[in-house]
Amino acid sequence: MTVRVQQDRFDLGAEVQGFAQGCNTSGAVVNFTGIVRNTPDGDLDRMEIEHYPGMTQSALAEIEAKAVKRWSLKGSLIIHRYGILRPGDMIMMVATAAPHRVDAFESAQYLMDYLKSRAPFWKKEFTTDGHQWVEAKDADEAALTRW
Amino acid sequence: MTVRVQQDRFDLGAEVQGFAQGCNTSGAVVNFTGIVRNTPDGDLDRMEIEHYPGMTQSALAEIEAKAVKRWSLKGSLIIHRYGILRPGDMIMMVATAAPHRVDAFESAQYLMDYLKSRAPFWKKEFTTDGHQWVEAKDADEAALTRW
Amino acid sequence: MIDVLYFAWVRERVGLPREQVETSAATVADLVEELKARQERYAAAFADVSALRVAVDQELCAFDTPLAGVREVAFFPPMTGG
Amino acid sequence: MIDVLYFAWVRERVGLPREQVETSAATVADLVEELKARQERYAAAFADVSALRVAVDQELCAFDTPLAGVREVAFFPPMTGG
Repeated sequence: MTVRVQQDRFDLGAEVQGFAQGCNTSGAVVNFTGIVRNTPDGDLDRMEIEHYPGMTQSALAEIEAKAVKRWSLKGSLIIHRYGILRPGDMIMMVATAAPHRVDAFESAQYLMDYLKSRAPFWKKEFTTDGHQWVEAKDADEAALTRW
Repeated sequence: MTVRVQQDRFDLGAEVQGFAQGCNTSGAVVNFTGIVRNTPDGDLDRMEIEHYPGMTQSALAEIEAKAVKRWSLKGSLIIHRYGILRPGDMIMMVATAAPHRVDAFESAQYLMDYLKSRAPFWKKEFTTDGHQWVEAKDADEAALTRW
Repeated sequence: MIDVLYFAWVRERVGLPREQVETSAATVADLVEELKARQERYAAAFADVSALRVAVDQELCAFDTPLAGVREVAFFPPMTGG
Repeated sequence: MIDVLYFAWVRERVGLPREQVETSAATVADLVEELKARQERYAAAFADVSALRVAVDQELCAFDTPLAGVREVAFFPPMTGG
């Protein structure tokens, strides 16, 4: 049950390996990694991620605690970055461990759905032409209704 | 689009890191890792995984190709071990990469559901008391009906 | 005195990330009306409240949340984490 | 001549992993009947065909699959990968 909010890069391989080893009585480990995608035109210079320092950690911990309880997880990990990121950079990751695969998959999807719409992060894209805030998608809000 | 069937251990961290870096225009990367779980009594000595060498690679490649097509994946990876494994050892992993998270999650679940029931592997558990073949679960067969 | 925080384009429109506000507003919605009456930049930031979210003492809340005893209110657009 | 392969407990009951079988069976089901008639260990392995799966030339198939032109038939319990 770990939450980390940080500006620095994280080492995905080391994190996933360490998480899986620490949960190796669980049978099923799922990991999701979010990566800065370029625009369709390929003109993205950078993404700036702003967050709400006083709230971010506790909001993520609350989301995580709900998932841990609902799926009786053996382990969970959330890492989310803020600051300036370039195309191809990893933004965040979640990992979940459970005895069975369905629980590991569902809980990871739950974490992602809530992170998308309930964690206080905002993304601004800077292209060669200008900049704009990434808008929340109706589909992301709608995704919460299944839980 | 890679399938590897092997007796040797694999380096989960290096595989996931390499996969995500290779697919870093994709936005969303999902990884599932299966680990040898001990019995409820904690008396599992080892698991022996038998497979059908002539068929395994092609069966996995076929499952993967269907997932790649159905979800327009930007990348996919299946690694599955056979031979003698101990509790805590990693059995297999899948990874998928897509522009959006729903596709990465769904395709990884699809791969796992098909691997469970359509890839020619058989597991035998050796406990301090004896040994027995792991039986296929009705739930695993039923999981295929959703696709 | 309440700490009022702004994030993302709300921050950009208001022109600052946080300020202390002396208010007797009963609810968040009342506070919004007070702010809108202050200056054009607030009116611009709060023109469409349905496009905004609010956190009261770092918990997401509705706009009719009472402000009695509250230390911190934050306004921002829908979040885009993950 | 067809290569017949056995896996998992089918292999254990038959007592060998593979063998060449001279047969004129028209279908997989006919081949199963021929094998069962041979010896008790085959009868034990094939006692409940509903508990078995079959691959013909390395593709999963039904038991009524014709054997004309087939090189390899494999019998095994439901798979447990992943």
